[in-house]
Amino acid sequence: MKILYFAWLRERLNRGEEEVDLPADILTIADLISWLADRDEAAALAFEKRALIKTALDARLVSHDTPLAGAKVVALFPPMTGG
Amino acid sequence: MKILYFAWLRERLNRGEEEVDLPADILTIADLISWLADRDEAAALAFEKRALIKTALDARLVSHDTPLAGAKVVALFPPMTGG
Amino acid sequence: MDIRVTQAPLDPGAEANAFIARAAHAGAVATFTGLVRSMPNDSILSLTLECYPELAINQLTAIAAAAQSRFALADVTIIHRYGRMLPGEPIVQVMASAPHRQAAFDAAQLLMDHLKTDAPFWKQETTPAGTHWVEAKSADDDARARWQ
Amino acid sequence: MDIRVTQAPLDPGAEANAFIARAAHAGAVATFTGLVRSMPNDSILSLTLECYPELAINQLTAIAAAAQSRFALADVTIIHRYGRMLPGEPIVQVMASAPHRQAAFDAAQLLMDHLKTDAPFWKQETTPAGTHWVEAKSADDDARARWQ
Repeated sequence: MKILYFAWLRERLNRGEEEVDLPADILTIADLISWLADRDEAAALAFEKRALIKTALDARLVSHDTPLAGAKVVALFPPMTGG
Repeated sequence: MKILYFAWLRERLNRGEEEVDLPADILTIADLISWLADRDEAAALAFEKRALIKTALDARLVSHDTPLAGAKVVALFPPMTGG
Repeated sequence: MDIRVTQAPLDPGAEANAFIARAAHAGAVATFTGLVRSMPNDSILSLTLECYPELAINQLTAIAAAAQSRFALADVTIIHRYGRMLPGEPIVQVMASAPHRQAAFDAAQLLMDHLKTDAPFWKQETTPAGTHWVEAKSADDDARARWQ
Repeated sequence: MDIRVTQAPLDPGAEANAFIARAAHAGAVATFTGLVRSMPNDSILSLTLECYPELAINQLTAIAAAAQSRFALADVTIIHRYGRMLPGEPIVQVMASAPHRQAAFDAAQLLMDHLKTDAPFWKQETTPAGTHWVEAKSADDDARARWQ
């Protein structure tokens, strides 16, 4: 599965995207964020206030409890500031 | 004193402007409208619903009770429909 | 501030770019363009606007000054045409710039609501059924009243 | 409907004229143009917008479709740039046309209120003091909430 990061989340993790092989028990986006946060200190810090993190599956905005099954691209990013 | 007429008021009176010599007892715009309405049948009809008529003195919008003293141009016209 | 009452054609995009070039650093620009309408169920062949130009300039200047101080605008422009126009031609354009979008939007709406009832223009429509003066709408008085 | 997410420069006037030519017979066109701001007391040297283009197109299309059906718009356009921009450059332009001015104004405001919070762009400002990410404003959430 491909993960995209944007804005200060991308900067704090020092990467814009990565490919990951997920363990079988990672079922939702919330599970994925917890799993990412457990990998290293930078990630733990980046995902500290995880309620702030917005999420999309295959370029559709979704909530943290959305199942990952079947999705190819997950995007994680801070609140949007366009316009 | 010069009087300007616009839109359907101009059409009903069949003139866009005229010069008038006012009797000494015509003090306000309301007096002027009554005096004009008394001159002929077309004017009587044109000024029938006189509360509808908007008025300006020297290119400033004013109410019917405004004194004419010192003014050079009176304009009489229907409700505006610009924009 | 730029207030124009004119029989010349109006180029909405050229006016927008000139306004934006002057007001650019303010951040937010709201524009309204009113065109001669012609819908399939309400066909208009032409529209003729009569105008009292001296009073129109005075009234539009007062409306623009009120909007500028009320909404702390960086700049404001009103261009209002008169004479004969065909469907699709622009009649009026108002533009307001401000540091924040709500002020720019509110100003553009106030300008339009006021000039509908307070600026000395009179519309005469020519339709397949003939030519008639457009009646003043009480909805326009209501729209103006909400700013008081 | 015309939805564009682009790194190319944006010509507000040319876009307005193209939109007006298509939507002319509807009568009322409201436009909002957002520019890179730089005020004397809040100096910005440059603004860089990061974007997730696939999601931006999906979100802006959904916002435009919601506005079109809610306000019975004749037409709607959203153009949003990303990349690096200098003060005075346009970032975003929305345009809405309708038979009546209130619908056009309301639609342009709804589009702006929604895209501030729902479209995947992230602003990074460079000021004399350095470069920082612009924080999301609760005022923008409030502006969006009034349409629900």
